[in-house]
Amino acid sequence: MEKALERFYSVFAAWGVPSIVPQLTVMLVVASVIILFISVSVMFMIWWERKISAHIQVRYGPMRVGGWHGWAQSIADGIKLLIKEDIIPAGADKLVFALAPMVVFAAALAAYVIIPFGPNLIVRDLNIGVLFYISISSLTVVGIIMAGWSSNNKYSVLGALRSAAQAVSYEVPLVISVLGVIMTVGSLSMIQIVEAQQRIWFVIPQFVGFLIYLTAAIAECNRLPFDIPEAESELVAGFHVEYSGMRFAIFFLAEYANMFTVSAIATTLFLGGWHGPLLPPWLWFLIKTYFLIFVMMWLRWTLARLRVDQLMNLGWKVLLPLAFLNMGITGLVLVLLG
Amino acid sequence: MVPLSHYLILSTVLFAIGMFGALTRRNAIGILMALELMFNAVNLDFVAFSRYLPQTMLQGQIFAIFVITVAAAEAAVGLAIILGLYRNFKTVNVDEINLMKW
Amino acid sequence: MTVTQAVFFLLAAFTVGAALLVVLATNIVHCAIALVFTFFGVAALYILLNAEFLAAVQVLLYVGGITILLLFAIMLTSRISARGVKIMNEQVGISAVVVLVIFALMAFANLKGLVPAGPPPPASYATASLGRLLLTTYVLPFEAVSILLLAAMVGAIILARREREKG
Amino acid sequence: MNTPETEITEHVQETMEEMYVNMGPQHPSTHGVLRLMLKLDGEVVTEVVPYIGYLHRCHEKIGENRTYIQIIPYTDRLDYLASMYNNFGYVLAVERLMGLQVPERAEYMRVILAEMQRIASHLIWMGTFGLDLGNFTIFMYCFREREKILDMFESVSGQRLNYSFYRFGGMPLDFPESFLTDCKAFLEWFKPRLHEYDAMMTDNIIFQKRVQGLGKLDQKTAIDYAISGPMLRASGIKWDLRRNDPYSIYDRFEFDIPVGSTGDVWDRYMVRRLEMAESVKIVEQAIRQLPPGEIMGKVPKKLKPPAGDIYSRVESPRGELGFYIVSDGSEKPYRYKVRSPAFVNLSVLPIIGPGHLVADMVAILGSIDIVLGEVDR
Repeated sequence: MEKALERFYSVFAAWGVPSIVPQLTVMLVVASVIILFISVSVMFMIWWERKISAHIQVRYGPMRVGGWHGWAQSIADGIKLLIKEDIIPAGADKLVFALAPMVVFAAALAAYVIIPFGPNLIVRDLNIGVLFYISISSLTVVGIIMAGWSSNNKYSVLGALRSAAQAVSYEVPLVISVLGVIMTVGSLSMIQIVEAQQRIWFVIPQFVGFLIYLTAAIAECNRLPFDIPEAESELVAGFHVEYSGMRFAIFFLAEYANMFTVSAIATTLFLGGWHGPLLPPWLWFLIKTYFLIFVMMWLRWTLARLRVDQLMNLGWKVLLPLAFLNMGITGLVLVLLG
Repeated sequence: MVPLSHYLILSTVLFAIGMFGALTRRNAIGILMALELMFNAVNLDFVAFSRYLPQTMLQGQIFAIFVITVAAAEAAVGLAIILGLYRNFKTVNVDEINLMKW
Repeated sequence: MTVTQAVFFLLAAFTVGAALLVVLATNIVHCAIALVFTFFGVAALYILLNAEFLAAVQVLLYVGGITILLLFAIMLTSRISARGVKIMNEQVGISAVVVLVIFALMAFANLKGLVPAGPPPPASYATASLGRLLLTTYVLPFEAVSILLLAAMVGAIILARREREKG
Repeated sequence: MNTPETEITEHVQETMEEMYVNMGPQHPSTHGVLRLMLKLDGEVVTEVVPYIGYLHRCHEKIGENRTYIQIIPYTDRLDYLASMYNNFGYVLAVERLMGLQVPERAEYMRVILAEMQRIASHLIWMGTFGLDLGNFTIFMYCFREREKILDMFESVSGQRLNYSFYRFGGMPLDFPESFLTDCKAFLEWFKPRLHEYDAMMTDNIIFQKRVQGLGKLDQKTAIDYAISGPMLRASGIKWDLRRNDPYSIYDRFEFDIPVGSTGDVWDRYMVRRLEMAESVKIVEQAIRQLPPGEIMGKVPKKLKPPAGDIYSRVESPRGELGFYIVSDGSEKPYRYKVRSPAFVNLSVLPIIGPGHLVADMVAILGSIDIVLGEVDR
């Protein structure tokens, strides 16, 4: 990979083109590939979620578009959203209103930089890998607050405030639950974390951490049972009440992209990343990730929504102490074992 | 390469902007934001020094971390004070909050 | 001009522009959003300076923590649709002069006085050594800062808590 | 004059610490076109004012201008989730006014249909209540069962929602042949489904934590506000008109009246959940005892009740559904008044609502089980 890139650059250098041109080209190509992957993956996930929810609820879900079990439904929906009229409410703050979905999507997109799909299939193996994801994901909240505030709607402001409170509270246990793994590996790099799991997946020694991570991750994604920011029956749709058409589609895209990201990170940290017998690594990675996504969908269609105060209690009084305990015990064991 | 002086000038510009904001803003939260800008300018200096001066090694970054921590504490307490002010005065404009006691 | 230089100037322009917006924008929420972009610009500069850990911390704490706190406070205190309010006080003129003087002084000091600007040493992987330094040489300030944080937390909670019995 | 509109304009400058939120008339969880003015302190509701009337259609005034039999289809539209019961209540009132006798078989048919209707109505309630709490799946489950009941009603009356099936002095049509077997099969199939709901709702810890202790309604307030139906029973008062003021043939059946203890949302949920099982019991007994024979009693061609008035009440799925009819001896009622349980029950919302979070408001409102068709009439 690296060598091929270098050869690619040297060809351009031989032609006398400034080095910025090939470098930018490579960046653009990589970014396009990621966006393409996100789009396809999200379309698949939406279709999948509709099928899963339908079968949980003794119905079929989409069956018509595309013939076989309505596989093209998401594409049709996407096209519909694309060609819808772009509505900006009269009382909205237009600039912020337009900017918000982009911020949310940018955060979702940036997180893909560190997802290791395979031994060489990673955009950039940053040495702060996990931390990068954690910090970039906090940008989502800013986007949500921007959306909620700029819509100039009380429901959306309430939704945005709830979302901010929720994200801030669940980020803390999320970070600390991950620490157990990082301490064991002694590195933040995603590649090194995966390579450390050749013999045993971290889900076994770090089971508590895994559970805490999963819970906090679902909360970070604003999905049921933690979908309080959007809570349809209370806040109508939370921060994106006023959004429609393309801008709504971007929020939707970002939400599902985030879902994929948290699952992929969980796979990397706890489920051994791309390790697995027989099948190619990238396939293993996708299988594990989509399994976690399935679990998230499963929970969503089974459980009721928590209340705001219960959510806070769970985050601060249950998950956080547990995460600290997990971290402490991990540290102790590491010291004792040398 | 970018010379160190570029970073220093950038940091100075940021600091000056922050200072101007802190001096002129009416909204207390705006002042707080301007203060954060100044903190950032200082941090940028620290990090730049730690990168360019081999003898300082990582001290610069460590100090930046401390500054960030203090900034977080400052923001939390500052905002709490602003909320308290707002509750008592129904405004967050500092030039209207000119009584020693209420 | 190398890529790094181009990136630096782009980021510098971005950061300064956003910072100007923070100070000059009329709507306080716009200021906060501009502040987010400033923080991001600074974080990107940190990456340019090989301080990746610090960049992540910057984004995590400033964007994920402080800005959100600020936005919270803004929503609690300012009217939802406050437009056309005077944002500057009467000291604009004096302030500008003072700031310009100080800026000139600092710029002069930076350029002439302090450092011989040499080329940077080769970058090294710093995060682990950063952690080691924090827990060995700098453990005392580290603990002091954590006590400061605790005190700040307690103070903030007490200050922000509403007096329920009032009424 | 402190109309809601002036209140809004007065407080539009409020900040987030205290603000007014209009919940409805277009809102996913107001179950129709109800508008709640919520005064919020952060997320805590400090004041609730329900505004009704968006669905008002002069039901009672129209009733004064129609003949007695013409009113029956209008009663369907009262509580459109329990049309059979509205028919039942109205028909019973007129029969009592005129002193008509109803044949045995027709009485049994009425009870079977009415209790099936109660199950269907509680099912909808349970589904939408689950929806209010964010559980979408239970909604689909409940509708699956309700669909079967509606199918059976369709086979009986030809209608799925607005049946207009009860007549003065009896029933217009006998059950179709397959109905009784269908009905038995349904009940057998339905009983295990109740445990399915338990697994999803009753035993779910999130659900329990969400609803326990919410919107407590003490006995005195409940009586003061003339609350009736499951809401009253949830507060611990064993009052069921089928027992306490038996009408039709309800005194012949054995069934329990589930009561709650604290009157919170959880109790209201449990009362309705248990009532479904009791209704199953009643229907089973009625099918077993169903006698052959006439289904229509002797009714004069021209319906002219003697001058006088009557207040007749039945226990609809939502509570005491009363019809007050004043007759001047003509073909049309002189005065026709509906005492709708949903309307009366809703009136207690400003008492039990405040002090809860917005999310809980939704749950409390859901637990009252209102149907706007009946609230606004």
